[in-house]
Amino acid sequence: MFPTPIIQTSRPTQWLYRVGLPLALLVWLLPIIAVAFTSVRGQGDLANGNYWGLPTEWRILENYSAVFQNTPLAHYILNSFLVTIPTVIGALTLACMAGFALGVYRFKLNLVVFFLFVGGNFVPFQILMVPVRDLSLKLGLYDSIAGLALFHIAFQTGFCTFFMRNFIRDLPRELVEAARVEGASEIQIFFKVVLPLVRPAVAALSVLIFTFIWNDYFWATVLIQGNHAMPVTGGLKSLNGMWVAQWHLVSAGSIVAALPPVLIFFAMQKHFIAGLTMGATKG
Amino acid sequence: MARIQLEKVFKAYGDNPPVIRDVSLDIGTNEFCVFVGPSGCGKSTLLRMVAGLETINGGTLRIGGQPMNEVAPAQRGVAMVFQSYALFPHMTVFENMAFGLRLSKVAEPQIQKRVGDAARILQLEPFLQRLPKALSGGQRQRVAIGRAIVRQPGVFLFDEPLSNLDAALRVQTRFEIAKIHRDFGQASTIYVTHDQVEAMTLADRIVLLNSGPAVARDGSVAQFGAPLDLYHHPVNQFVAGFIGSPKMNFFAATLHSAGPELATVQLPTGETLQARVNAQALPAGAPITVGLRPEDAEVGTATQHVLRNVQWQERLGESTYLYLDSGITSDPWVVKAPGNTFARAGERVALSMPAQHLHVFDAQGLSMPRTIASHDLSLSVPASAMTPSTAASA
Amino acid sequence: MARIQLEKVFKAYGDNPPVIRDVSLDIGTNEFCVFVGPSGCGKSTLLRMVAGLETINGGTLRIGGQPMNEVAPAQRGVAMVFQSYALFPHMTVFENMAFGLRLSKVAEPQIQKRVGDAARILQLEPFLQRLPKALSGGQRQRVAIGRAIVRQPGVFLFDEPLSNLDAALRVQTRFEIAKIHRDFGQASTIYVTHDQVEAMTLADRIVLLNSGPAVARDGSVAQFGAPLDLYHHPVNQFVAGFIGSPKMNFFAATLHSAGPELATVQLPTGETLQARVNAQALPAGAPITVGLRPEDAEVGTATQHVLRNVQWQERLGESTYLYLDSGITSDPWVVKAPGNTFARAGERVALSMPAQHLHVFDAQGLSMPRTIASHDLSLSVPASAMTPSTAASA
Amino acid sequence: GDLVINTDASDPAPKAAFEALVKGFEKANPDVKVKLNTFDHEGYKTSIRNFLTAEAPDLATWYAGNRMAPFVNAGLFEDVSDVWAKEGLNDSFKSAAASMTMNGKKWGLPYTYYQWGVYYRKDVFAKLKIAEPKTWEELLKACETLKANKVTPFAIGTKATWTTGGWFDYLNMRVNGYEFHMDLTAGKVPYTDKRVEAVFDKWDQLTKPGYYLANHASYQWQEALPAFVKGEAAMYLMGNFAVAPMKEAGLKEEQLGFMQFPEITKGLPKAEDAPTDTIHIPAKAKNKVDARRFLAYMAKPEVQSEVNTILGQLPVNKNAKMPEDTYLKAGFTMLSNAYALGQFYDRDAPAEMAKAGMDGFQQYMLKPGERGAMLKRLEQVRQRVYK
Amino acid sequence: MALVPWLFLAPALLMFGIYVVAPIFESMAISLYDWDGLGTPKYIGLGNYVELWSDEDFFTALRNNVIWFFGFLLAIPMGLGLALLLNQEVFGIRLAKSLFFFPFVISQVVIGLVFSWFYDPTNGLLLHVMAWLGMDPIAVLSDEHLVTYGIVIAGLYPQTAYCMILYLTGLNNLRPDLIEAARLEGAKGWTMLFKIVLPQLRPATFIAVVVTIIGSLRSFDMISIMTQGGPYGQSRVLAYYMYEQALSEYGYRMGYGTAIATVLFLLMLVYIVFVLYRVYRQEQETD
Ligand SMILES: Nc1ncnc2c1ncn2[C@@H]1O[C@H](COP(=O)(O)OP(=O)(O)OP(=O)(O)O)[C@@H](O)[C@H]1O
Ligand SMILES: Nc1ncnc2c1ncn2[C@@H]1O[C@H](COP(=O)(O)OP(=O)(O)OP(=O)(O)O)[C@@H](O)[C@H]1O
Ligand SMILES: [Mg+2]
Ligand SMILES: [Mg+2]
Repeated sequence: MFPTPIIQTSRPTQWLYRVGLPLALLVWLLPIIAVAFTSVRGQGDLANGNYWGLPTEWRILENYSAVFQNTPLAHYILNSFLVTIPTVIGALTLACMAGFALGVYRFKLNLVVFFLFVGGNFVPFQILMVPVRDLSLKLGLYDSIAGLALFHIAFQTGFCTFFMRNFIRDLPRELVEAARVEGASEIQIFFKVVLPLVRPAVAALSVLIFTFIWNDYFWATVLIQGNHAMPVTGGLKSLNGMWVAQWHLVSAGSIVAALPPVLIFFAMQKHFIAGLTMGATKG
Repeated sequence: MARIQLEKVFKAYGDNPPVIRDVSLDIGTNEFCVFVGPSGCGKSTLLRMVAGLETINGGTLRIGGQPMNEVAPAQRGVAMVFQSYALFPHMTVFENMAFGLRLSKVAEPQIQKRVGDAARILQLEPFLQRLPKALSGGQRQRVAIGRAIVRQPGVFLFDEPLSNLDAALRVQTRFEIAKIHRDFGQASTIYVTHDQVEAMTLADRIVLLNSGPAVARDGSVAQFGAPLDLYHHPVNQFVAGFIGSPKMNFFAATLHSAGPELATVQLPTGETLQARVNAQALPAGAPITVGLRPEDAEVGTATQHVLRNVQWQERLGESTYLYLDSGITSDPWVVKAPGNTFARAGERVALSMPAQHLHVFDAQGLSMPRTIASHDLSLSVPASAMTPSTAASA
Repeated sequence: MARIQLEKVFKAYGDNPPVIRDVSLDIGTNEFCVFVGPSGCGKSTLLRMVAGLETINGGTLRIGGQPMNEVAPAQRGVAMVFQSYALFPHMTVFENMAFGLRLSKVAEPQIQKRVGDAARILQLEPFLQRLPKALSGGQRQRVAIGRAIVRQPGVFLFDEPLSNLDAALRVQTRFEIAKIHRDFGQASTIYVTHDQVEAMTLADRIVLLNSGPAVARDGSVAQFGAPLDLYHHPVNQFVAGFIGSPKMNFFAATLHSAGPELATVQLPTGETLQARVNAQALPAGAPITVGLRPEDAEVGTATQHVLRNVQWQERLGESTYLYLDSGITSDPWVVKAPGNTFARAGERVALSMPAQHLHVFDAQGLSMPRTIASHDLSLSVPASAMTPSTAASA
Repeated sequence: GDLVINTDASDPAPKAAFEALVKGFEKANPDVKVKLNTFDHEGYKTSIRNFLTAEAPDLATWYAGNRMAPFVNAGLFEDVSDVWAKEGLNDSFKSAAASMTMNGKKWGLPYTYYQWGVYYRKDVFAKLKIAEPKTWEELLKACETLKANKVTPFAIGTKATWTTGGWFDYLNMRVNGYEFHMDLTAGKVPYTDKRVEAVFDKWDQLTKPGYYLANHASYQWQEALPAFVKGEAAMYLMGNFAVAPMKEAGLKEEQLGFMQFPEITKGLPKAEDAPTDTIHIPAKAKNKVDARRFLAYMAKPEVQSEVNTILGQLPVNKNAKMPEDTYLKAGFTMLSNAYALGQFYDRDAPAEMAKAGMDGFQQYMLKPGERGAMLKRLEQVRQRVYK
Repeated sequence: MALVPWLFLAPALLMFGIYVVAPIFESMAISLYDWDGLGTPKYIGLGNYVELWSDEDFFTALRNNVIWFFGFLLAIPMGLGLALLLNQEVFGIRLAKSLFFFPFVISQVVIGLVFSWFYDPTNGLLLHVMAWLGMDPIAVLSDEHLVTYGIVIAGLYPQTAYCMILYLTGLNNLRPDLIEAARLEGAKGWTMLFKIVLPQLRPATFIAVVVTIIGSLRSFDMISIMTQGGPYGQSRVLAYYMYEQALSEYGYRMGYGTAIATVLFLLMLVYIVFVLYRVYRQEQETD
């Protein structure tokens, strides 16, 4: 394999690697480690400019409970879940159906429709901003969780369809044909044959979309105004305005906001990476 | 109820030249029909048209007498076994086999029974609760067959069902398929393969398909007949070359004279040979191609023979292949000699080319009729061997 | 300069049981050595150890007399052709063939010449500027061979180079490889295959590898010898069964009596047969296994024979396989009869089992030495065939 | 009936103020039920555009000056001149009347404002023997002394650029006077005018010697506070809202002083920045009757006092009670004597101009040398915006 | 039967049509109007585009987009480098890989906060490092020349992680026979990397380029968090500028904003067409 496995190299190289790797990791993660440390610092550290050393006092409970008690952070997080989970479900449902149609059937406009989804997936979403905002206003969905989720569903459908279609297309065609010969209707083929087989793709996508949506900031800014529906990214930004120079609170808030996708990433790492690469390397 | 009739069936993908042209076949109830032909000739296409997985662009398909062109696959009463097995990977063996029955709302006890029976026949009982991925290739193949059997269809369709198996398993499964066909009295079978041995050993009748320009000229069917018919009486040079392994040796010659039973041909090297064919349709001096199967040639002077140099030999133990300089083109003549034969490169040997084994083709590749009766070519086990006798001693 | 010597070579992946154990081979300059064996027996591993792609865990490898265990692959003077061809997909045919030369800084005109020569030999000249994906399987294979040739290595290594080709192309390329080996006077070749025909036809000597528990017991090498040696004088039942197709028929028997030239064996069915083997090492009454190749049996009463029922037949035209009820186990005896043989299932036939064709194995599977001279088994082309004669007339 | 009020009172003090207001109003008018919608302070600026056109409440908070112009022009606010007349507000709300008048009509009710001015470190001044500067020269002198003692004269954070607007407002109002400032923000004078240049000539005297906190563009105004609190910077031109965090950070009243921005052009009457928060009846409101009652209630002197006490800001009704707080008191006095009140640059100038202007001021503060190019650009913007 | 695929497609097409496809055209239409989002839009033809042509801020944003574009592409070689470093089988490597990937999972808002703090001129780590190196500290985020680079670096952090994962998967799928064949031919080190490995990583590179370029053109979050376009608009990119013009506190020029978006879209369209063309070719090959 490439590069040469480290086990096959000389002793000093091996040692260099073994020592260098954790060091590199440390440097790489320094920003994140710093946030983690700062989130447990006391005011004293901050006043003394101790931003980068070890905390002199560990105020884990104080800082984190301060974050939850004095701000609507918990509410923001709830909003994020309320936006993210329906989006994942909605986008995947639509994408499974569309991917099935595009992956299994040969019809004239197949490629055109497919390209519509692929192309749409790549547009700079700023161009959608004004019309989508107007549309949400007209539908009475502006500044509501439903409005944000609906948009995310629609937009993510592009990517998910692209992904699902490629995945379904790679399933052996014979499976569908065999089911057809066995007497399955098209709906039955969808539910009994294709859906069970795309479970890995669904898993991969849901993890991926979860992080995408959870981390979305732009649309939260465009479609949400009030605290009542603001997801955590936008919320963090407004808290940042409130906590000027209170880095320990900003950090604690950031950590809390980052936690769900990070946990999901670690729990579902395999799926996550599969999602990133499977859909992608097909491009 | 499961006779399959094709009438002038036609198929072209999009604007491409037709893949299938002018195919008319009548496959009887309980007949085992094998489609062979070079890769890409349309075997799978034709089979899939019968299954209903591919639309028919022209002509009529009847199954059991009913026109089927527009009928959905599930309603045709056919079951199909795919080259890739196409087992549903998320269902157990049992569920795979019961899938079609459940869809057609067969009662559960009935399903249990039918699947159980099939599993017994196919020795799949220990695996019923496993997923396909926990099975070996051969077992998967049997599940695929089982899924076809349980629906008790009128027609079995197989698309190269053995090509993913290794040699030993292939032989064994071939056997099983033949047995199943024999056991299911009513069903007809269509079986696609590109392996001649399978075709020869399984088929009641073989359909050999043309490919390339020959399709436009002669239609898709090159020859439709019993296996040994194709072996002994190929209608043209393509069939002669396709059936038999190693391939028949072909060489250019001219027709010297032709009688009703015997024709005399002259090789470019000057030698003349006699062939038991009726070539009276051709004028003397016509350019022809002569064919001789490697296994029909013999080293020695037993019959009419020519002398040739050995280029190379391959000794397999069981037999030895000699590659002789034909003296005509750079392609050597291949001769299958007994295993104990040994020849050095450059040695000159006599090659016996019996008249009754020579094939003659005209310039268009059409066969001249051979003037030997079929029974000359196909003999029963010698009578002597059938006299009862006790264990022999040396 | 390119003799390959292996001494007690050993290999185990991680903590698994050894894959290769106790392999000592001496492959001479210009020798063509073929590794065969069942899948997973370690053929590729052994080859890759020679190439330097796999570390050697024990023993010594010498190429051209130099110890090579620690030498980098590129320095061993070996060239390898992979089963997958391993052509660089982003380089043209020319670039593929020139790659190694460029890396070793051969002068450009020299590269042009060497690649040009190889391309001419392999008929690749029209394709030099194409990418591999625009070539057929056979052409790709030739490019892979070309890439090996241009470096003028002392050792050619082939790992199942033909297994991705179709039957016809396989035969043709096999030919080419043999020719290349003959043309490259100095180089030795190691060739891995699981196809016996390739092994038998190409090899100067064959290494048949053991797999499974036999490796631990006997080492990796089951037998190392000339192809017909393995065919006629297999050292054990594994070799006997592995070489030859269809497989040798085996059946249990007991030793009745043993002389220096001849042994008498008794079948469970009561019949006794004589075999030209020296089984004096075994006591009378010892359980043995008798082997008979399908092509060595004959229908008829020509020699010692037994009577058996026909279960089934397969008619290939060229020959007919009869499946006979052995009366001993449920495995049928396979007999290869001439193509014009015809037998109905259930018919009773006499099966002639010539004493000089019977193999006898002891309970451990070891062969009893056959008491026939090699030349009995390997005859030159009959002298009569060699007398000059002009073209025959019927 | 029901009365819906949308406010941007998401911060604790305003929120409490509105809750008290509603409670008082409901008590006084038992027939009315008030629904209070509180929006995020920042988000409200966009939300109001939406709800005014779509589903309007009966009352909505906003800002005076040019900020309300788009809504007035789009016909989204109700003319409440009648309330002003009926409640005699033209008198009691006189100081803010101008900023609520467009096309000769009143479009809403101002309910609170606060003063801007220079907060300074009494203790630092005392230590360095600096007296509270009354004139530009004294100010420059003070700066010089401070600088010489390694104290930055002015704290400022311009990461959010609006803080620069305060400086421009004051310099302009002190150099050229209130009328000129209003003409400029109304787009009547080019930015390339000599008088504008004159403002920057004065400003140069602060920027060029480095009298502002270094790296001010990296800080929000709050982030600049620590320098002031630690005494590393001695003055801070800010709105009164800065007092609370300053006190929170530990500054005592004896350390923290407040002064009016010094005089520059001699004899020029002093105008001050005093941003006013307002409340309006949307044109599409459903319950305008009760909304008017609410306005009337809100305008009462005692209500004004109560609310502004909670807010920590100044009541607009001049009959309201004087606040207790030292700084508010100072502010109240200052504003009462002010020649006129500005709303603040970004409320007096239209949004687009304000944005460009404040960006430009920030650029100028970072790169005083680029002021010519900057002003030229502002002039281009002005020509576009006011056409 | 011919209807079946359309029935399955209908919901997705409907949603996608309403929320993605139609808005693109709507945006283009709005860009021909002068509209503050309140009153009635006024048709001004190409007026907005003409204005763009003489708008310095627009060109600043465009220039910054170019910086983003090229700067962001650095994520690709850096990701490749990391991937090569990590493509080993030693104890704990799986954990190391996921930790290296970490930044990608975290919201850009958080990364933006961390980096603005990293650059903080009173106490940022950068300050300390520069002081330690004996250099004058720089306030990166308030320096008009450095600010965009500063944000790009913050953006590179997660993007590099992303490219790294793409390459790691690519490396995983290298054909070992090609590597071995090349090794037999005498290739190693850089030769192996450039002549054998990189060509095989082309699909990974392609997708890395796609996501990186799209990411660079969409860049919004970081700017919004770290500088809000400042100082004095010097770190704006088209995406941010359009937001500022159309929806921010001082904005509400819908027509002008959509005109910027349209320009951005047209730039991206070149790229989308290129991607689609490649997908199209691939489809032709696999069919
Ligand atoms: N969906 C399709 N669209 C266009 N051409 C097709 C399609 N399917 C098959 N073909 C073409 O039709 C011809 C016949 O294909 P078919 O699969 O029937 O061949 P085959 O005889 O089964 O070959 P093989 O032995 O390789 O399986 C081929 O030339 C193939 O390229
Ligand atoms: N990298 C490896 N790690 C562990 N086991 C291995 C590895 N490579 C091969 N093996 C095992 O070593 C044995 C020999 O493998 P090898 O590929 O040499 O077999 P082979 O004879 O070439 O088989 P085939 O005919 O299928 O190619 C197999 O059992 C295989 O599972
Ligand atoms: Mg086929
Ligand atoms: Mg192998």
